[in-house]
Amino acid sequence: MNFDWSDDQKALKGEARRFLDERCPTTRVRKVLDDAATLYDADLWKQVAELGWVGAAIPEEHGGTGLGHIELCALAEELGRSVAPIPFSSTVYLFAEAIMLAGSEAQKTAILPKIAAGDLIGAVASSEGPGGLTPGGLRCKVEGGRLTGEKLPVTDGSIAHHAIVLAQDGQRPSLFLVDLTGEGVSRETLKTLDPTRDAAKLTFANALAERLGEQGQGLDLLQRIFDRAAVPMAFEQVGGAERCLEMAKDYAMQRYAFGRVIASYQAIKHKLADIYVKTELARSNAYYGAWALASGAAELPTAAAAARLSATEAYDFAAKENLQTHGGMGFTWDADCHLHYRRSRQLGLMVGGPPVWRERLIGELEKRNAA
Amino acid sequence: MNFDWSDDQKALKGEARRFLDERCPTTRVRKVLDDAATLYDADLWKQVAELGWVGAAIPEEHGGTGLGHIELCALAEELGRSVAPIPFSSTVYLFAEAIMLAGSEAQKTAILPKIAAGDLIGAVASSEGPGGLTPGGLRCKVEGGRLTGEKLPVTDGSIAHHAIVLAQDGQRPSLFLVDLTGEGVSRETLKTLDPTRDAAKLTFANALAERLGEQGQGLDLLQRIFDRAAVPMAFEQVGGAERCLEMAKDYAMQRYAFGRVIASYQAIKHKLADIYVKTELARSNAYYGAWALASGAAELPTAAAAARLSATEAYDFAAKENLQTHGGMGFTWDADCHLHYRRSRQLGLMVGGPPVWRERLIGELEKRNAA
Amino acid sequence: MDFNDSPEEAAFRDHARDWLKENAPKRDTARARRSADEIVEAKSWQAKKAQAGYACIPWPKATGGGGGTPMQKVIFDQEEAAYGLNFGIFEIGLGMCVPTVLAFGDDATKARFAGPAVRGDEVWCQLFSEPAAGSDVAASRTKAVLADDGSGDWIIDGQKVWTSGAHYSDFGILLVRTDPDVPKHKGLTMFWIDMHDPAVEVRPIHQASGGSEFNEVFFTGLRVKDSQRLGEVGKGWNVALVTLMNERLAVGGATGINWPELMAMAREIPGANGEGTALKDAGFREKLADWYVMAEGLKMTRARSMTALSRGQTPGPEASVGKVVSALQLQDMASEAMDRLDQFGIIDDPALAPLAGAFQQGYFWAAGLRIAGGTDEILKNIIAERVLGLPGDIRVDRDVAFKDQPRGA
Amino acid sequence: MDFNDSPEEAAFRDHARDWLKENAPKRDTARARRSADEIVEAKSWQAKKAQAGYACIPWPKATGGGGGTPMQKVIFDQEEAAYGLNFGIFEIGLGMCVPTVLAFGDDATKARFAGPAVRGDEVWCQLFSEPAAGSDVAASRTKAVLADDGSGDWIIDGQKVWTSGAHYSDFGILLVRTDPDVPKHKGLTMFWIDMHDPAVEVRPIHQASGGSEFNEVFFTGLRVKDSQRLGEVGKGWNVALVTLMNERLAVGGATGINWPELMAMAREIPGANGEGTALKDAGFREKLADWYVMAEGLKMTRARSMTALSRGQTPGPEASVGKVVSALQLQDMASEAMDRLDQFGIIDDPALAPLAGAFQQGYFWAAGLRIAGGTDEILKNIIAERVLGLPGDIRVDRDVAFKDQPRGA
Repeated sequence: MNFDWSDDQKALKGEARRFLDERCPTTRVRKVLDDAATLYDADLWKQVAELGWVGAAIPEEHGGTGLGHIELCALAEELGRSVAPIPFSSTVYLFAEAIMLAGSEAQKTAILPKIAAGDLIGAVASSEGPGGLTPGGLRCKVEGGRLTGEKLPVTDGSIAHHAIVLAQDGQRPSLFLVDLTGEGVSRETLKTLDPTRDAAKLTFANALAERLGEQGQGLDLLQRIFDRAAVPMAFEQVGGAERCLEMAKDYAMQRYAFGRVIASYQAIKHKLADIYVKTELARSNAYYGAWALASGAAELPTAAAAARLSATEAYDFAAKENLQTHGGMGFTWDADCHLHYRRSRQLGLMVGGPPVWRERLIGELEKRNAA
Repeated sequence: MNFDWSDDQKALKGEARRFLDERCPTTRVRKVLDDAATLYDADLWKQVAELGWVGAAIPEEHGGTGLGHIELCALAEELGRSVAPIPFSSTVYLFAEAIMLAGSEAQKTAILPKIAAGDLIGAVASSEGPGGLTPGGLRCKVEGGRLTGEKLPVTDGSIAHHAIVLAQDGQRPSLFLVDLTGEGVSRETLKTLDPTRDAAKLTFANALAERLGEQGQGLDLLQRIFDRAAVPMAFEQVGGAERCLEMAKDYAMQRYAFGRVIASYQAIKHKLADIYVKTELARSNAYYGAWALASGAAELPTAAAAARLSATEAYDFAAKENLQTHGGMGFTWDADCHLHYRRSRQLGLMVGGPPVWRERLIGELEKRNAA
Repeated sequence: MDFNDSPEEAAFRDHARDWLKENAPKRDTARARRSADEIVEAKSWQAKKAQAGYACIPWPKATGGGGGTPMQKVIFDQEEAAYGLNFGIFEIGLGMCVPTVLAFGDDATKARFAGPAVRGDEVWCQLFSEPAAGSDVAASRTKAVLADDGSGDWIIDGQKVWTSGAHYSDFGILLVRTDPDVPKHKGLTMFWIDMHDPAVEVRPIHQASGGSEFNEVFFTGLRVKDSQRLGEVGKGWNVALVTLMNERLAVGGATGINWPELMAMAREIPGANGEGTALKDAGFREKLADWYVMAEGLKMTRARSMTALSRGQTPGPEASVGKVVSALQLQDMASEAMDRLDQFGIIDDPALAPLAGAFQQGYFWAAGLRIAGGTDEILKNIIAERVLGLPGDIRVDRDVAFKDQPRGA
Repeated sequence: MDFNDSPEEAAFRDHARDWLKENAPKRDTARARRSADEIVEAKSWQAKKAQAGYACIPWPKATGGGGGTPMQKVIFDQEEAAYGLNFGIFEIGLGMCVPTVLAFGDDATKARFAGPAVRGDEVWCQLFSEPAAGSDVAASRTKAVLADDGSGDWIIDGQKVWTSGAHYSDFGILLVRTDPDVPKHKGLTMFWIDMHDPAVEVRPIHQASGGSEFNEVFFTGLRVKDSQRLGEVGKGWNVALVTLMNERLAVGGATGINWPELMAMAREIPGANGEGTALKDAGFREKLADWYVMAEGLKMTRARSMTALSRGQTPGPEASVGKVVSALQLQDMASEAMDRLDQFGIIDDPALAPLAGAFQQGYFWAAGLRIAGGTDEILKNIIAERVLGLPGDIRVDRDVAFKDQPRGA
């Protein structure tokens, strides 16, 4: 039984934490939050690329460090903890994974090294409106290699160089790779609940689009990409939840009410115990997801769904109750509580909300049961 | 604004409480619980009939006291509080209401005076198996005035003289009145979670059946009967929940742990506050149900559903957390906690569980919204 | 059991309805809340109501009030609501501050302030909370010392926080510490102050939500007359309790989203399994049902409280359940609605988000509502102690001089 | 990160598997639990394991144990589980009581008891809880006084409660009060006792569920030798803490229903809207998903604890989350399943109810599980204090003589 970080992985996490504590304090996160013109922390992005984090799961032959997905998850936990305002999830968990999963050798060779170097920000564009994706609801389409339609929200859509876009392709949807700097692409930055992360509306008018993966396999591929992304995202959420618990504890230990610290009241003690319990369950589910992702196990769909649901529940709860524990102070802009209150929702919705993941989980379990 | 008991109704409730405190202490409830051969408290049943409770909502011309439904609800709250082991809900809320709602003048004249006098116990038999009622799942049928099939569970089915039975009747189901003492009827008492209330399996083999209400209107009529019954049942549940809160409070005020009463710990204080909040919301919803029932308002379906859902939630929660507050003591047979733990489930399932009532509520709201 | 007016109530309602039809101004509700124009409009409407006896209906006529009943106020409020005229700027002053002045001020003070407040000429705010005294208001540190010139005046220094309306208020009631050497509840005193004094500085608070509906208020050598004192020196806590008793009732229920809006949204977005709409999605239907039941329960609970008023009684303890239920419910509803919107749920641009971003705003508003006017935890303590009669939490601060109490940073 | 055995673990697993294949008896699991036959069968199997070194695997060989590692015990347990041979009657004795005897007994005592316990010849029970000392075990009132004959023997009178297996146990460890004049934690002493002594009376407790899995135990002038004392006089609380530390780990997760069973049931009953099955009912699907996630989370948390064992470390604090999650989850699942069964849900006759009444039984079992071995509330306190390092609740009983402490009826 070896269901925990190895010593090397622990050392990597420790280094990452030290680096982020120094280079990504919340004062830096707030620069992106406060300045509408700053869509991400470009310096930090450059630095983490140099450290090899962006290419952690990209094989060495394609310019990555080839560390692997477990190591990527270890880094993700630390990035989540620090509410890092960089396009990591979009570029690394989604875009790079999509290229590795479905790209041709030529596409891999052309794109992956740039990603690993931090020179290419990528996005995956699937949503076109409120509610879960449905094949019938998809209006973007590609005809004759040209893409037309609108996508929103697209995480990091304002700053990405390339996007992978789900679009109608004859009978059934396919995925397409689109150069967002090319002609026929316009972008509009969106107002969202979490301004520390970019989101955009992308409008395509006969933009050049190159098919990624097999024709007509778009929905299936997208689901597999989401499964893969859900795992490191769950680690980001666990990292965020753990940070909320620490913040709540630290505040409760020094805030006095009625002559004693509020941490001595059962209402607060049990609240923090509840956060702890949810966070540890989420961590355990995330570990299983990491194992399934790294080992290529057939259980990935259920493991990813469980990791995502558990982590979303934990981070949402931790962010809410951390703010609540801080009382009036927590409701000020100056307190960092709202950074997590925002990010927890951003991470919890980015590859789809809990309802669609619950449905996916039970659907997969039904299949397994029937087999 | 007059949304509360009147002085007369308060006086009636007060009398009922004094009577039940004396005549229906839990030692009497336990006689029915402990003795498998005693299916209800026949003496108490006789007494409440003599007091006019059984006929409270039956018009004087049919032998009732004609007090009305609000007064019936006031009595229900007290009966629920005392966990009374008598066939009140089956006979009064369901069976008598069904006769009043759908019976012919002849049926009313024949049956209602006997009910009011306490001489006739009635049951309504709809369920045939696990899960909600479905027209397709209904196997009982009447042909040529003869009923065949099985019903279970039927509350008070072992002790009832008559039952109203939902059965196929040509194209669509109807309700039928059946004399359970007649030929072709056999009964088997069922083991249930709440042995203080009777439940039976009824088997019909060409039993005489007299149609009640219009042909083919069985499901609609049954729903209207359930709507009417749900309101006084909600009052029973509110009464039970309030009693649980009192028990929990009394125990917590005299039980010491770590040198002080457990009522001084926030975990217990907030638990009891939660019970209080749910119970008061349930009471308010029940009042609205009572108004709709008594005034014949078109809002009855939604008011009844809200009253039922709110009261089921409150009583289930109160019964669980009352037992929990009692700790190990609460898990003994001698403590009365389990009487409520059982009854809360009996009342919460008897005219259908929360899922079907939620569905009914939203369905009605959709209709209203569309109109 | 019914919802009908008594004959007297019905007659009052008819009169109120006629008067409103005649006198209610047309209001452009799209205009920004509490802008300068809004305040002018609110004051003018208040003056009109005062003249007709519809302002402060239950207050004695001598104060400028209507000399009516609490139930008449409820009825007028119901009728007024239809015109979108429920201006919030007088709520705290007329609901909490001025009643405190009337209860504890001397005759000259009462005569000076009651009329202008009722007519809306002067707006009041309440200055109790401090950065280190939130749930525990009695831990206030803002201090008042007697001026050393023998004038009997007091000099006030310190800071209050979460003050609604401080920037448009003319006066305020202020809780200060006059004696740090006695236990904390015993060293407090209440004053009324002039908010236009240059020694008073109002700064808006930048909230977590990005908005700024509340203020910090700083006092630097603010000099007040001893005649501005409300109640005795050292008895400020008793005065504050009278004010706070009204606050819990005034904060009221959640606003922002109601279940019909949720139902409307659910009709417009696809279900989680990709078929039909979310309204046909049994998972969401069950949640909608539970929220409806809770919202109806709160509505009917208010009807019970009004019944008590209508019968000339004080509303029972059931009135205390409102905010503790509705604030958390709003947070849950907002979160669940965003979940159902899926990826799109993160967008809070009013031009794009369903219901103009009500869910995203509600998610923040709820976080504040769970804290304002008593946190969830404090309200449950209040229900447990005042309604159910359970013991208070163990107090370690009762007998310790305030200056010797442990405190945070 | 993987679930693989290390080479040593794999070798041990192979040996265990081979040995079990050779030696495991066939068991008729339908037979009543803990009947007389069952106890005979359990003892015989325990003896066989002891002989092969598979009983008490991590204990030193000198005690009769296997001289192995905690991880080897986990592996053996996993393999043994496949044979349905996890007899529960030794759990408390070997998990809690005998380790306490080994930690605090003198050499003669240890030599006397270790071997027979490991071989299953003698069964032990734990006598701590009392009617007025549940969560607060240190409030025990059962008293021991020195015999007045100068023998040094102790005379014990009082009552214990919730004792598992008292009726088939040979020995027990008993916490008693030897000095009521000092604060409560300081006046306790621990003894081992002979359960067959006529001064010990065992009565089954009639539980709320109707069953009787626990006992009350009464002591009337029970005489014990001073050599039966475990630890010093007045240090019984320290001894008890060692025992209790093991209890929290031993109680483990909920049993009775798992989500595949729920899923199977859901496949068989109609949906709430009268169409399809409950499994196709999105409302129930969402709940199933949440329960699955929670159950998987617990399973994977156990894998983390086992990893610590496998690496020769002590499991981390995550091991404490088990029961506080699973007991309440079981109660919710049971209740929700009954709800979905609709009217039929009230039937608990195993011949009629789905899954032989597992939901109805689970509803009661969960109520007990939320209390046994630490209530939900106590466990959250433990997580808050021991794991998160938050302050303990304010204690008013630390410095008061036990006899002067306030207490209930």
